[in-house]
Amino acid sequence: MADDVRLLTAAFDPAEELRRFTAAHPSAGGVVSFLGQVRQDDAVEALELQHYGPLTLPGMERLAGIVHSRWALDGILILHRSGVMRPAEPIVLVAAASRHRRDSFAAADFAMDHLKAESWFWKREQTGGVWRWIEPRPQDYADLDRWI
Amino acid sequence: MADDVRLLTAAFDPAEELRRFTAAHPSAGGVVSFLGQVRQDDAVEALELQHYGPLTLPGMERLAGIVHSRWALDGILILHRSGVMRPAEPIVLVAAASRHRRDSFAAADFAMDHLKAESWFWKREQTGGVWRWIEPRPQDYADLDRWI
Amino acid sequence: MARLVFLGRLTDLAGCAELEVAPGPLETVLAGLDPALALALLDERVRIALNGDLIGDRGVVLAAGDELAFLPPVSGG
Amino acid sequence: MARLVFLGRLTDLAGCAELEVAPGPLETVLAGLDPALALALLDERVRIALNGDLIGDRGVVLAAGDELAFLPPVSGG
Repeated sequence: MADDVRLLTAAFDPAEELRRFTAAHPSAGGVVSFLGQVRQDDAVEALELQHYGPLTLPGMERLAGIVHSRWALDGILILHRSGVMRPAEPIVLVAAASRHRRDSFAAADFAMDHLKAESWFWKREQTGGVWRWIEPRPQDYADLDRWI
Repeated sequence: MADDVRLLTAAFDPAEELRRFTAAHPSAGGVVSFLGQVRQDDAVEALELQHYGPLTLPGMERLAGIVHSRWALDGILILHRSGVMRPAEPIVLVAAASRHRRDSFAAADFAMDHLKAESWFWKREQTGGVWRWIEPRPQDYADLDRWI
Repeated sequence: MARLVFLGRLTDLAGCAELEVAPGPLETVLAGLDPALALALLDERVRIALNGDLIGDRGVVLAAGDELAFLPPVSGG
Repeated sequence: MARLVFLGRLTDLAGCAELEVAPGPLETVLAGLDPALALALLDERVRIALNGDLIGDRGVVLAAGDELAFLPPVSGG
């Protein structure tokens, strides 16, 4: 199994992670990646993601297995932060390596839609010194409907 | 214009390029990238891409402009090698930064389809010491039809 | 003792992330909590997990050492 | 003199990437080349660019200093 799924509680370096993942799959013709980061120009001063140990990482691993079985991939990488993050800090990195690029694009896109809508993370944002919990958006469920 | 389009005649470091691109767009929530590299497990010993100065880079710049006008992007990066490359060497790096990830995914996917099918590059591969020119594949045109 | 775990906005409502409670039927445990918190925990959109496994039935009886987590809808986007 | 530029497999067929030729009508220039090469250059899938601009008409007359490039279909994938 060439998958790499991690729940991280400290800052990570997406460029280095992507370099390592790419080097681990030299027979893949293409690698598609998605990097999500805390936006810098919002009024948001900090973002916190909370996870629940017994469910969050197992759910991410299950997702990786589903993605891997659905497309012809050499490997998949799913890294997700938990804890407090500042603007411009990376939150999530998903990458898929495959022989044909169509598979990598679809796999990374699918993985992001499902990570966002279904993973066991609770998010709150700090604005003007005040923390506020974020509720789910209808768009997240609409994203999932694309794959049915 | 936050676009970065380059035709490179020597090896480049995709991880560093992606780090720079991401750092240049701190207000983008997401960055999607595609990295194409020379496959290592084929019988192919080397790959050469030939370009034509007056057409190749201007065509890539025109493509970046089309992509940028079609989706809501903070910026787009298109790097393409010319010259001789060995297995596991990067060939092409495309990245798109946007507020909403759907735009970045579509922009990178579209850019790759059009780069592959329409850019002014001629490719030959060395196998068993013998160089052979690569003809276009019907799949490349089928990829373009997805966007009409 | 058993342990209740509160995620997301429930952490704020409970004023803590975890709470030690006496074992027993869930309804008895909830009856001992602040009524506003108990009401929020009964919201059907809040899922529950017993010792790390999601369960559908709220008629659970907590044994000593059990961990019951209350999981509001995840935040998405 | 004018210059012909050969891309892709045409480079191999011509035995060189560039060739200096006397100015004049393209058909006269082609008549002075190896017949197999001239035939390949006339293939309608081969596009031509005069001084960096794609042109559709092969009835071009080359002036001194002109560069005419022959572009076979790009390789894609």
